[in-house]
Amino acid sequence: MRREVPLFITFFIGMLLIFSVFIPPMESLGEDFTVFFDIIAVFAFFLGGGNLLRVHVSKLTRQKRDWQYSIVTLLGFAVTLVIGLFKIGNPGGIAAAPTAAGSLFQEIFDYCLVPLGATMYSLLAFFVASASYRAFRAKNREATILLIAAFIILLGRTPFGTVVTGWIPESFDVLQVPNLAVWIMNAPNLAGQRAIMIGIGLGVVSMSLRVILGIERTYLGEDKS
Amino acid sequence: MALYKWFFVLGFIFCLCGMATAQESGVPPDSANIDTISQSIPPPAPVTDLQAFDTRNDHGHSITLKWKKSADDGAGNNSVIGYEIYTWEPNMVDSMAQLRSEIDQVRAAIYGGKKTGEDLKKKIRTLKDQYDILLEQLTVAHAGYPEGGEWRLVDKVPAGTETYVHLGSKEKLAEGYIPDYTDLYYRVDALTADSVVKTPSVVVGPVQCYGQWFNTEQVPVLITVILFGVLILYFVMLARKGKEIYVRPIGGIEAVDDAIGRATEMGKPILYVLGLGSVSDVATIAAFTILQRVAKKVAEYQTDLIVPTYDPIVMSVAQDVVKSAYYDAGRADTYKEDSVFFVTQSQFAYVAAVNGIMLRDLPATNVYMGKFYAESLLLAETGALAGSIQISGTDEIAQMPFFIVACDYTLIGEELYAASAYLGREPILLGSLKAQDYAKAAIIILSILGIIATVLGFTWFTEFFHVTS
Amino acid sequence: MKRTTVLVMVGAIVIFGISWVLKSMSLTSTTDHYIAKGFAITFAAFLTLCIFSFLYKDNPFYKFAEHLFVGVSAAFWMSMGFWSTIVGNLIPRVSETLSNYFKVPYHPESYNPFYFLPVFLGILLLLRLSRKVGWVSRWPLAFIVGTTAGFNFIRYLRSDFIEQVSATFVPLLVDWQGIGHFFSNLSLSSTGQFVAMLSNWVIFFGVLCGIIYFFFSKEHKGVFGGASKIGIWILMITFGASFGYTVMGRISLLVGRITFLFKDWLSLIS
Amino acid sequence: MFYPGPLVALVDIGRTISLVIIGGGLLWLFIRALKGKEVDRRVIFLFIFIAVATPILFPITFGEKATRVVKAVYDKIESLPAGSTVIISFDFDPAMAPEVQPMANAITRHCLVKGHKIIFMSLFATGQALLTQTLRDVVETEFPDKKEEVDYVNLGYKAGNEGVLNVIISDFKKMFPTDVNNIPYDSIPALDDVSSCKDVDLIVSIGGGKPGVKEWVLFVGDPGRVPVACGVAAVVAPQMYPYYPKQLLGLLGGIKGAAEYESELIHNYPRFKDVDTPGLRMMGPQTLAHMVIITFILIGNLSFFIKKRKDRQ
Repeated sequence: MRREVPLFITFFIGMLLIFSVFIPPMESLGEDFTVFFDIIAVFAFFLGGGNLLRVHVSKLTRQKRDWQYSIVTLLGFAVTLVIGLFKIGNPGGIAAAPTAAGSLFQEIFDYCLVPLGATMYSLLAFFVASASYRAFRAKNREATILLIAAFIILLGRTPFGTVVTGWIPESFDVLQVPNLAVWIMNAPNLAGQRAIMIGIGLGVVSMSLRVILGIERTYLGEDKS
Repeated sequence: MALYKWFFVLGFIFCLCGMATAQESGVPPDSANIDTISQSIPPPAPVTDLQAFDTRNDHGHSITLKWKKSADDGAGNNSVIGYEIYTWEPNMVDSMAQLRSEIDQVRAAIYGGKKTGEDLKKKIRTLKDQYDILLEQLTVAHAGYPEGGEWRLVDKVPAGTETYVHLGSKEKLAEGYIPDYTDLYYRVDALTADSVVKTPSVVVGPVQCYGQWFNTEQVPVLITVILFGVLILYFVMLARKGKEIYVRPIGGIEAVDDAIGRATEMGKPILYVLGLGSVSDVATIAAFTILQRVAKKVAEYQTDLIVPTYDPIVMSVAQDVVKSAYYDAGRADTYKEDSVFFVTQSQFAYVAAVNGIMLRDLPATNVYMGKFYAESLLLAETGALAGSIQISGTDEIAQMPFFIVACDYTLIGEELYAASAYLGREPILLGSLKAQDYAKAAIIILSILGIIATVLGFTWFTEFFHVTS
Repeated sequence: MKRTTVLVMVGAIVIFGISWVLKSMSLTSTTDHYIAKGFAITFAAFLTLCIFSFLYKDNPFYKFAEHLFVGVSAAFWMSMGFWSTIVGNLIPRVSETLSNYFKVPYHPESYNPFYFLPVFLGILLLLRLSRKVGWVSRWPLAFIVGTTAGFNFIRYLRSDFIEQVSATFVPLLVDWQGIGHFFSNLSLSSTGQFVAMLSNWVIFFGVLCGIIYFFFSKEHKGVFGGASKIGIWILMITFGASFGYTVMGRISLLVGRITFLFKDWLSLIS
Repeated sequence: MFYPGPLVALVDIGRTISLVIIGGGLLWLFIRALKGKEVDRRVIFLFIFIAVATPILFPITFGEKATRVVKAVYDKIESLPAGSTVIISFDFDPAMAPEVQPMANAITRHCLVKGHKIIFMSLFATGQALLTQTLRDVVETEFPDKKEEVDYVNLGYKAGNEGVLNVIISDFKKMFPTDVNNIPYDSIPALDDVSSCKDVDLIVSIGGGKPGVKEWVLFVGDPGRVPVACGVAAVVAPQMYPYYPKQLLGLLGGIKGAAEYESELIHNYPRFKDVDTPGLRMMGPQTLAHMVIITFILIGNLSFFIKKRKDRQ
């Protein structure tokens, strides 16, 4: 029972959706199902929130390393949740969008989440530089190809590329760095992208079929009890 | 005043130019420009061969019209600037529209929260009952053509158009509702720059719309679905019978075992990051299989495993997977429930936390498998800084370069999916891998045929692959 | 705690305070809530700097920002999910009373008893917290996976697969006007015939070799191995090019943050 | 193309000093590399910081010209007749915003000045707030005569990723029973002629993640035969090339794409001469930072080869 029912559900629903594409009266089925999916996902949020509380409360009570910081997490979580769920400090009251302009929730977003998220993201600028320094070395043939392609594209995105290769006559102008960069993007890059995409497309199709047919079932976990 | 008129004329011409490209009809001719344009335009030739039929491959409530354009459209007098589509409707649709707007008003009153003392819900019910009664009479009223009704404008289309799909709503309370199995009549008028000079076509009808049970446009997809399904089933059966199937070694996967051994020697934990995918992403499903393998080894070697997750559902699945792996290894007693935990469902907060774990717990090995976005390099560079061995795998093309550059081993796209079959070594999984390879061979052959067809100019071959939906 | 740590902490608090006061003073003319606004901007700048400090090394400021981020973002998404999906999409379809309570438009005709199904499945999912009946939480899981497997199956087959294959049918001869014309006009001009043809040849054979690299059930030897080798080179060019192209975006993000610090916080630039 | 910018810059002391620091520092590292020494990553971080911060404090700008892929989007919007409906979908979060919001703003300006009706929406929960920003900073400030619900409508965010698209391709109202101001779908004049995505003349998806451009193409553009254009973060642009020009009519890639669009817009519509052009502004730091990274790659390889030769000896 414990294994068969989920496998049957997957099979049934999967098949239903595949057939709905070919049968016009069932077209809207897919739409409804995706809304269902989101509603279930919201329930899962609460599962996640519960786990977050558990992890940090246990860190706090057992005084594990860095337990002080768990207070910050718990406080931030509680305050934001209360403000968000009860729309506290929202000028429009309950009818307004939760992120209405001027609401406390939006302020939290603007002055706490945005700076944190955007700064975390912007660290990439530094990491891209350190990664190119560390890893773009002509160690072997593959690495050299990678390095050369990256180098040409980088040069092509600066006026420097034009300055260095601007003297190349028009009949050879594909060798000018900006043109070469565009050519690499449009020809070999396109080929590589497409090969990967076809492979992934095929892999997804085959994996989906395996899932529907119940061949791939790790995601259900094994039942040992 | 003169300037004002010119403004209109120019605007009108502008609109006409626009109509050639726009799907929507342009602005209707304004009364202001009637006297400015010469009224001496002769009536254009009507459209011919007007046909109306049910729109194929849909759920009904739609009629397709086809005609041959007027002789004065793009030729002859060249006076036709567009066409107007008319349908005949019984007069009772007015009362229906009236009822609809009343229903909307009452509804607005309900949301407005105004207390009128009236039972608004009851009122809506009464109105809707009235509406339903009218709806039932609609088919009969349509059959009464041409008595008790009039022609109504449906839409305008630019010159040169020869087809139109009158797409109705299937919601009976919606404005553009077209009833199925009801006699409908259509007419197409050829328009000129002068809004009074136009020529109607002959009336076409009666025609009925209805839904179909099978969408024939999807036949190529269906054929592919069946072919692919048969291919997979065939190889799975073959594999079940015990036929040996070769799978080429995949570098990243072979490295996993070594990396776990290294972690054990160093007495450091292993970090397994499942990425930002949800449980429905194929990459995540593949990542679970690899997680199962890693967890089993970890249980055997008695190393620590850390699995921070981004999605709560992924968290619960990962917990099950890890737990069952410990059971399999016979180490159920050493399974720690805290090893798989939820961090947060926000991309960069998740990264911030995982980066913290990397620098504080100093795992010997970081494994990144699943869906990754911008965080790929943030994680991989921090991991490199912490001196960990890093193995990654994703099907996000944009992130592959970063993993390739910053990690020791990377599974590229399909390799990640294949890894689960490779690891499991179960004949049925390997069988589906073989089927995939055959599909790839088919693509290569098709592409070569396609190229030859393109060179020889056989367009039907390439057209076949343009699937509409 | 070490003495330097304490000193740094105190220093940070003092600077924070000074910044708050100065910022509030500079805002007096623009807004009524200048004290709150001053605090908000200073706090945002403080968090920005906390995260940047990670570049030097892991430190208490980063830990603070990280933990705050985790807590706040988790709650933020939970609230958004509740308002947008539960209140926005579910309630108007199942309950008029609740719709009126939350002031969302309720359409009687959109009432759909099927929408109790996801609620039921959602509750089953929460049951995994129980040891006894936790196993039923796999039903919603099976539902989700089945739904998307069905979706993905068709979509990928159609768009990523069939469309991409048909896109590979490129003409290998572009503007072909005979072999003599081809050689007499041979040039490396980026808009010329040769380059256009070269692109198509590279695309066609690149895709073929790339696909061959992804063959799993055949040993990569001989001609097949050669093609697979070319395939991996093509992939390397792709990765190199993508990497190089991306650098630009990453820099932009840093520009955004530094602009925030210089403009909104320090008012160094206008 | 160089504008006299950098030359005039020499006059500016601050800029000169910064450029000297960068140049001198790189030279020093170069000499160290000749001796086969590696550079600490913090030094690299410092250089990137200076290279980016300097042009922000002391602006350096370079001229931009629209490339073909960007021009295609511009021309499409330019050629649509006034009154056409355009969807602009804000499929990005604050983290991506610096890169792609300038595109959203420029395209919004262009659509409004052409008299198109705009349907704003978002597939990212956090996109809604950014959408509000654009409405406030661009639409309400620069186009006070444009009325909400009449000339444009803000449908806001709906959860559901590609599921949302799956629904709105055939029925907008089902997914968006109201706009963000809780006005019922049928009472919004801007949406009179729009019942599904198929009624729209152009879809512009601005974003870089998932759900985003790819989903718009696969779930709406292809099946509905609606033209789709996009503005994406540089990181996803290479992935979008396979869709261009068949499934995507044009694309703006990264901040360079935004800068190109802005310069095209300013060039043709003088009224936008004084509006903020973050795209063009950001190209200065871009160029410097690229130079720094290129130099670091050279230094890295140099020290790598010298070390290898030493090892061999």
